[in-house]
Amino acid sequence: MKLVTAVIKPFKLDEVRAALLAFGVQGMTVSESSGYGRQRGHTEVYRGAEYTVELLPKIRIEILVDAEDADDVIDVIVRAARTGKIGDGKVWAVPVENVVRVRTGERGPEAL
Amino acid sequence: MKLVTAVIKPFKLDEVRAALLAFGVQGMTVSESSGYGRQRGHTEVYRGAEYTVELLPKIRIEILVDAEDADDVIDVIVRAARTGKIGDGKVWAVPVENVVRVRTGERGPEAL
Amino acid sequence: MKLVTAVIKPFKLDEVRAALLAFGVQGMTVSESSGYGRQRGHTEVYRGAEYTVELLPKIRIEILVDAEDADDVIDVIVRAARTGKIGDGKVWAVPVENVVRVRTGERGPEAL
Amino acid sequence: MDEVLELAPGDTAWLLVSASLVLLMTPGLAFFYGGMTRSKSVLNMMMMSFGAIGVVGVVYVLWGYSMSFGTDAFGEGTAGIWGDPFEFWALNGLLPGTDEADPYALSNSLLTGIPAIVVVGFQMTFAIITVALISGSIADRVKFSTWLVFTGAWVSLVYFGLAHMVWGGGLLSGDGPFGSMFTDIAPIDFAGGTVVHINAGVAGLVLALIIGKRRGFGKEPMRPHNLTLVMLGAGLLWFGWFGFNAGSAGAADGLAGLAWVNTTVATAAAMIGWLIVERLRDGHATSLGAASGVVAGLVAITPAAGALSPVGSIFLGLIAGALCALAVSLKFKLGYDDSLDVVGVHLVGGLVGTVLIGLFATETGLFYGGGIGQLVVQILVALVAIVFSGVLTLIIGLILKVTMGWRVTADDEVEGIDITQHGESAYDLDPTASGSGASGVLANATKKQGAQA
Amino acid sequence: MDEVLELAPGDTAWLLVSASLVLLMTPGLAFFYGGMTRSKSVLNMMMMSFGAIGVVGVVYVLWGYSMSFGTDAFGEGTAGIWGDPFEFWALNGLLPGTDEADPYALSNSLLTGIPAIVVVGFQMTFAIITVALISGSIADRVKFSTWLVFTGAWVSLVYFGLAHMVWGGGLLSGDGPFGSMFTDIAPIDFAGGTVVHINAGVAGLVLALIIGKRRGFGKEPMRPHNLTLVMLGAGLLWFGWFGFNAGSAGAADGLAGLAWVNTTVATAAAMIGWLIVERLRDGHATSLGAASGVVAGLVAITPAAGALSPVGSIFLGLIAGALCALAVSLKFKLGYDDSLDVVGVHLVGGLVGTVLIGLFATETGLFYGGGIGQLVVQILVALVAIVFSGVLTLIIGLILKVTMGWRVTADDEVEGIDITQHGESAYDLDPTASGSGASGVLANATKKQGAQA
Amino acid sequence: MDEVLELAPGDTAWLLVSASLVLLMTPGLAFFYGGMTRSKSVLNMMMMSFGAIGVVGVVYVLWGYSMSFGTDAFGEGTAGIWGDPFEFWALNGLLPGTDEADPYALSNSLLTGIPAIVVVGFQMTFAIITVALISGSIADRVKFSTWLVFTGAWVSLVYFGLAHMVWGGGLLSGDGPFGSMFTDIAPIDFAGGTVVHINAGVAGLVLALIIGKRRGFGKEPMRPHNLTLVMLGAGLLWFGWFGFNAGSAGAADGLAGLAWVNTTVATAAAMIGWLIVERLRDGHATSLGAASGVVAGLVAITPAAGALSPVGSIFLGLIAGALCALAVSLKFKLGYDDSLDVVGVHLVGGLVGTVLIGLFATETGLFYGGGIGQLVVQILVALVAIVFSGVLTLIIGLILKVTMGWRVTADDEVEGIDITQHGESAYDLDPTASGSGASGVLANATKKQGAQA
Ligand SMILES: Nc1ncnc2c1ncn2[C@@H]1O[C@H](COP(=O)(O)OP(=O)(O)O)[C@@H](O)[C@H]1O
Ligand SMILES: Nc1ncnc2c1ncn2[C@@H]1O[C@H](COP(=O)(O)OP(=O)(O)O)[C@@H](O)[C@H]1O
Ligand SMILES: Nc1ncnc2c1ncn2[C@@H]1O[C@H](COP(=O)(O)OP(=O)(O)O)[C@@H](O)[C@H]1O
Repeated sequence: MKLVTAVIKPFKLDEVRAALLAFGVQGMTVSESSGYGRQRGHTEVYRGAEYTVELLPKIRIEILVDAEDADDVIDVIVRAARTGKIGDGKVWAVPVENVVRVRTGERGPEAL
Repeated sequence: MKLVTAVIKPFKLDEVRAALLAFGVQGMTVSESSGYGRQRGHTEVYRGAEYTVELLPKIRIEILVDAEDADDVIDVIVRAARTGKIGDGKVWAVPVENVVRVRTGERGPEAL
Repeated sequence: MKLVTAVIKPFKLDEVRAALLAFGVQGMTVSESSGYGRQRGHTEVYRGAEYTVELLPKIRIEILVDAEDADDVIDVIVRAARTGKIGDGKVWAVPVENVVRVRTGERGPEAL
Repeated sequence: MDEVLELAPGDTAWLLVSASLVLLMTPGLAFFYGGMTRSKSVLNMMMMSFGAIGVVGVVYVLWGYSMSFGTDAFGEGTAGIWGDPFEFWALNGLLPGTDEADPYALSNSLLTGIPAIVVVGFQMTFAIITVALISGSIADRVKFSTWLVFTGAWVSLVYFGLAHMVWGGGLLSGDGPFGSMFTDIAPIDFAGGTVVHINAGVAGLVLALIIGKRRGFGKEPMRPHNLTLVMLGAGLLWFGWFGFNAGSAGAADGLAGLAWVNTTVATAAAMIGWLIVERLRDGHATSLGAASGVVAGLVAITPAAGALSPVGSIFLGLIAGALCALAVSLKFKLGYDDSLDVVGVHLVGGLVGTVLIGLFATETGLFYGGGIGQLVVQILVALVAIVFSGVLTLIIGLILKVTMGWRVTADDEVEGIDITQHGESAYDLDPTASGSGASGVLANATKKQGAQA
Repeated sequence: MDEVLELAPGDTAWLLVSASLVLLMTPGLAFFYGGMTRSKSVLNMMMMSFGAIGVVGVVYVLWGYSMSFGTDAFGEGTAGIWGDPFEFWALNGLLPGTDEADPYALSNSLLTGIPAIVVVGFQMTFAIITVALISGSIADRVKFSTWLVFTGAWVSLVYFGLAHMVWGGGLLSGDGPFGSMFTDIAPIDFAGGTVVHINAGVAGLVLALIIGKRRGFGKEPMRPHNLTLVMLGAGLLWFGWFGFNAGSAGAADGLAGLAWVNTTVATAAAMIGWLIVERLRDGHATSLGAASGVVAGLVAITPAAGALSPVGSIFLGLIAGALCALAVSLKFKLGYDDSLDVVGVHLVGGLVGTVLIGLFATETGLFYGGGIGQLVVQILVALVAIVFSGVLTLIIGLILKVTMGWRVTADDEVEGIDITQHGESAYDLDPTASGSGASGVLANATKKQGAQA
Repeated sequence: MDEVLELAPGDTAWLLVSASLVLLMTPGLAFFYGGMTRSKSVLNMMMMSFGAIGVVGVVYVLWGYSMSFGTDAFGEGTAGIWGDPFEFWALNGLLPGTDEADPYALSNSLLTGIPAIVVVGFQMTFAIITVALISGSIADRVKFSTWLVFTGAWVSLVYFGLAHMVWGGGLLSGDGPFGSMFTDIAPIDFAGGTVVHINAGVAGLVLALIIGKRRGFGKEPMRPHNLTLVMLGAGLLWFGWFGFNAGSAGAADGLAGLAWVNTTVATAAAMIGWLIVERLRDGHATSLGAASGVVAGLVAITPAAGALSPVGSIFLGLIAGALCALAVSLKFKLGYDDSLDVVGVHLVGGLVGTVLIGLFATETGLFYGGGIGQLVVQILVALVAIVFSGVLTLIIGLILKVTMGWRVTADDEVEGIDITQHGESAYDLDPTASGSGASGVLANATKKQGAQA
């Protein structure tokens, strides 16, 4: 089993989720985060004092998947999240042990 | 060493934390997130227009533990977080290298 | 490749980010979280009823790095984030497969 | 007929303003209460106040004024409890322009020189805020439909009754038995200590007991979700209270000025009193304490605003602020869930103000050489109000309990009454959320159009 | 000269208060609208209201009052459309202290006994709020500079025109052709149903059509980001509306009192009407519905506040609340993006109020035995207002479209108009954010100092 | 005795309203300031305003009015600095009902026909807001206890002194040396440009220098945490300012109307002025700029509201808005931390208004052919006020520094003054937080009950 994590642009969440459902992923966990990278932030001005906002809003998605599906899931995400502009984000996978579904105590692939 | 991650229902946080303390876990890191899965969202209506809120609030807990404790910790969480209703969440473990306590620079199990 | 995760005190974010840039890290993903550990929380009082706030605000940083840089990056973070007082936080590393840059589809070290 | 009825435009202007100010108090209360709830129930809390405006606004012009200020319902001359609902039904006889000789219906007006319809508006706002005050004790757990029905029933039977008794020439007025107990001493309730605050406080206590505690009360933290909203509410309440108290002078004159100044200094002193208790007891002077002290002071000075000197008002305020700060902890000790402290602030504050008039009134108070009479009368009147409000509220509350039922389901309460009762959530502050699906999907903007066709 | 001009201080006090209340309505509207937008555009929404105060405030004293209440611009005696902008240019002849025999310029005042300058202030606030109302239909997508230019042009050509026609002795006044159609029947617009609400509603519709939809309209959720702000706006609007309606009596008298009570009960009833529709159609009575019902009721009673009985006002309110609740869904059906329902609330509510006067007016209404005349006149006047406002707004809107352009870029709209147009974001509520870099870095506090040297 | 003292109900009504409006300004200021701080110090910011109401409210009726309007403390006839605190101690001689022949104490009233107690209330609100204004310069870092002591000391020595000098017949009044420098020219301060704004601005500057900068000033971002709150504050301030300025006419007459209109148009113009500077300098017209321009305009028109024409007021407003927009950057250049720009807005705005009267006053201004006299007098009066306020504030501030100390500890400031001084946090907006432990655990609801037994 793998944990695929994706950091994407916020307004792409809907498309990514739709693409994952279409692919057959049943669930995911989403959180707000901020990203720093090549993409430049914007400037705000309050009473003449300028602030540069360097951290840009991103959405972080975590998906537990069967090991063999990991590459496909990554591809699905990458395709759905791409705008082609700087700041589109990253996707990566980590090996996982011992997934459990809290409700039933099921383990492994059944837990997904 | 392992990193145990749990995604649970928000109102279960108190119980899970108490159970972990009782088990002997010294610390944890908690963040807000939203989950998508079998559990159905609710509907809101604003001036007659309906919105379906699909992402449901969840709490995400991360706990660094000794490798041999991982299974027990997972069990403790699963027991404390269970309501038996859909949406109770998932728990999983990931192998970890190199844990460091920032304050002292201690590494490995001493860092916990 | 590795994923280095650091949980630090919020007001240290600026210094940590500066140190990482100086070291050569190009990007990172940041999120808000709360920590529980040895550090004690504070008390709030509303109309005579006391509340103990046990979870303390922390910042969580994730950095994807080349495997050989992981130890150095950890050191950089630990040095920059240290105040010497309880609650400074933890840093750890996890092995990663398959990093992809969404914008280009580049994989591995090129994706960073 | 030979009586000269002349319009007093200055006084009328002041009453029009006062009515507007008192109406603003109810939204003010909605924010004061709303900020104190958890964020999952702020909308429901505000809706209880707005709903009260809706129901009472309509009821008042139909039978409310008449039940308050009409002739005794059970026969002329008896010191009755309710006025006749049909005497001024739908404001019959109070509207301007119906009688050419008296175009402003001044002959039917309660206040000299002020058109009757203006007085109706002013009085209506008092009925509205009184009902809304009660909602604080039963936050987060009550069906909105039951609340609306309660609103209509309670204002009709309890509020209009007490208003009639105190202000409409009934049982607790100067003409009633307590008014004639001592020579030259009449019960004093300048702007509604009994009718509004003791009344609402008792009703809040009774409902809290009937309806039971919020799930998690005394265990889970239920801290105010937005203290800026609480402060806003306190500010608007104070502002509106100038209409409440200084408007109750019924004219733009020195008495109104005295009530204005007393209201301000008593409230300032009560804020200080509350903060001192907090500082000594809890170690911190809090902003919730300041806002609460403000309201406690406003409540306590309400019955007394025209009868005290400014220095007397300072003492009254200090005492009221301190006592209310102590009283709000009683619910944890005694185990009833008066969620936002209607008892601790309005019942206790109202009692403090009503009773201390017996000591501080410059003309008849004990400390000013007036003897014990005023004090006795004030206590008796307060007791009658407590019993009247308590018994009737108990009956109404129990009938609603067995018929409609008061509480939402346990699951609905835990999930949050805003979403489950009103289908809404108060805040969606993350600027990136919209259009990201994080806050929802526009499911069905047009589905229900059949209904409009 | 031989006319006695005496100051009426009570009436003047009431008008001063009323002007202040109506001015408060525009910030109130900013919160009402601002809370309904997404959090990425609340500042822009509020700025449209504040900008309207800025532009109209200046314009009004220069030529606005004169164009509204001056002699017909195109010749004395014609039932004109605009007043002469130069007659009272810069309030010439209306200022106090210029004529010793008439120190308050009472002879030039529209209202007996009230200094002309007070009436100017009162009228100015109506012009301001009317322009601000329009902004709701074009939320989140319009260049601030274009909005400011529109504000100046529209208020000058459309608002001052309609004000002149209805209140300034022009086409739609009692002296105009509709005023003389039937004996003893003049068009009734007590406080601005046509001039303010129908006018703003039509302009909102036209602009929404010219400017086009928000990106994602009908697909993405665009739910209100802060309902406590919406409730605050509704509360302040109601409070301010007492100045609007009861102030329009022009004196502190029984008519003002009647308008006050009618305003309150119609609004209470409209809130109930809206909530009933919601409960039946959607299953939930919402707080946004309550706030919207309040505004719908206030709008509908505006033209009628002095002409109905309180019971008539209850019916008017119920109808208006229910109809507006149904009307706000039209935009999804018909596909125009009237973002915050200026059409559904102000145009529909204004029409309901204006037309139903023909049925409910106690002196001339059909239901009160007054025949069909009033109804016919009301409908005709409404139609003229619709056509006038529609055509002129279309012309102004199109000219701005081809010159300055209305819309911000697509990217700017998606990122959020607050940041891209105003360089700000509304909220930074995380207490740990400051100084952590999460919210930014102080880049350049002193960079621009050269500019100040 | 033979003087006829008749109550003027219309004027009294207007003063009662005005007093209420000015009182509302202080909560309004709490929101204006509170929204500009970081979210970890909004409660403390608001508490500084509320605390000022508490302390000054009590102090004013004891000795405040007397020190302001009593006979010169150091001998009759001298152009003194403070009034005698014991002359009207506890409002002795000003209360209604004490003298049968003059039931409203009209003979002791500052305003014809208005009960003395009403004038007391009106004046009290000015003292409150002035102290509260100062708090903006020392945000986020001051012990609440020291602030309360400062409040009492400063209002007594500095505010009452300057009020006496300008309005109480003292040094800076028409009877003082500056009043007799030129024939027919008296210093003009219609509603408090020197007493309120220059005074508070100077005090704010002195305290900012004594107390020192916030930790991180000039390095970390300290952006406003809630701009909707700032806009709310600006809206309420504007509304309340009608009482401040138009109420200062002391009657409901044409002068009040002129002050009302001038207040509105100057403020509208100042908003535009500020936004133009921002647009040119920073590229964006911001909502914080609009709110700040509003306040700058209100400040600048305060001393001038009765002396200018509306067109003159437009120019005054434009200039004030633009100059204040430039002035707020000075603190970064000069390195003092006037956190919320009390200097940039109130001192600069107050000076602009006070001095430009010398140019724009319609009767005596340079541009209206009145010669240089008024200008000279205005500048001199402003200088005296600056020196008086500066020196006394310095003394009080230094005494407090070495006794109680001003600042919270560095750790407390970094963690956040709300939690460390008041034991509270402002917001808990996550609906899932309550009962999840994320926001806390109810530790000890009942622990302290011994205290109440
Ligand atoms: N080394 C990294 N570790 C973790 N997250 C990263 C890293 N580099 C970039 N990110 C995340 O990816 C986002 C996009 O990166 P950026 O460099 O701006 O654009 P791009 O991925 O298109 O080259 C960043 O905002 C950040 O959230
Ligand atoms: N494949 C997955 N990867 C990551 N998180 C998941 C996944 N499936 C479910 N979750 C998380 O677990 C939560 C509960 O899942 P759900 O399917 O609703 O119920 P249950 O776990 O009881 O079957 C979801 O809200 C989501 O946060
Ligand atoms: N076992 C753990 N697993 C995950 N996070 C932890 C763990 N222990 C501590 N933390 C995180 O580290 C933070 C600091 O830990 P704490 O014990 O308070 O201080 P210190 O690290 O200085 O000993 C905590 O607030 C929490 O966020």
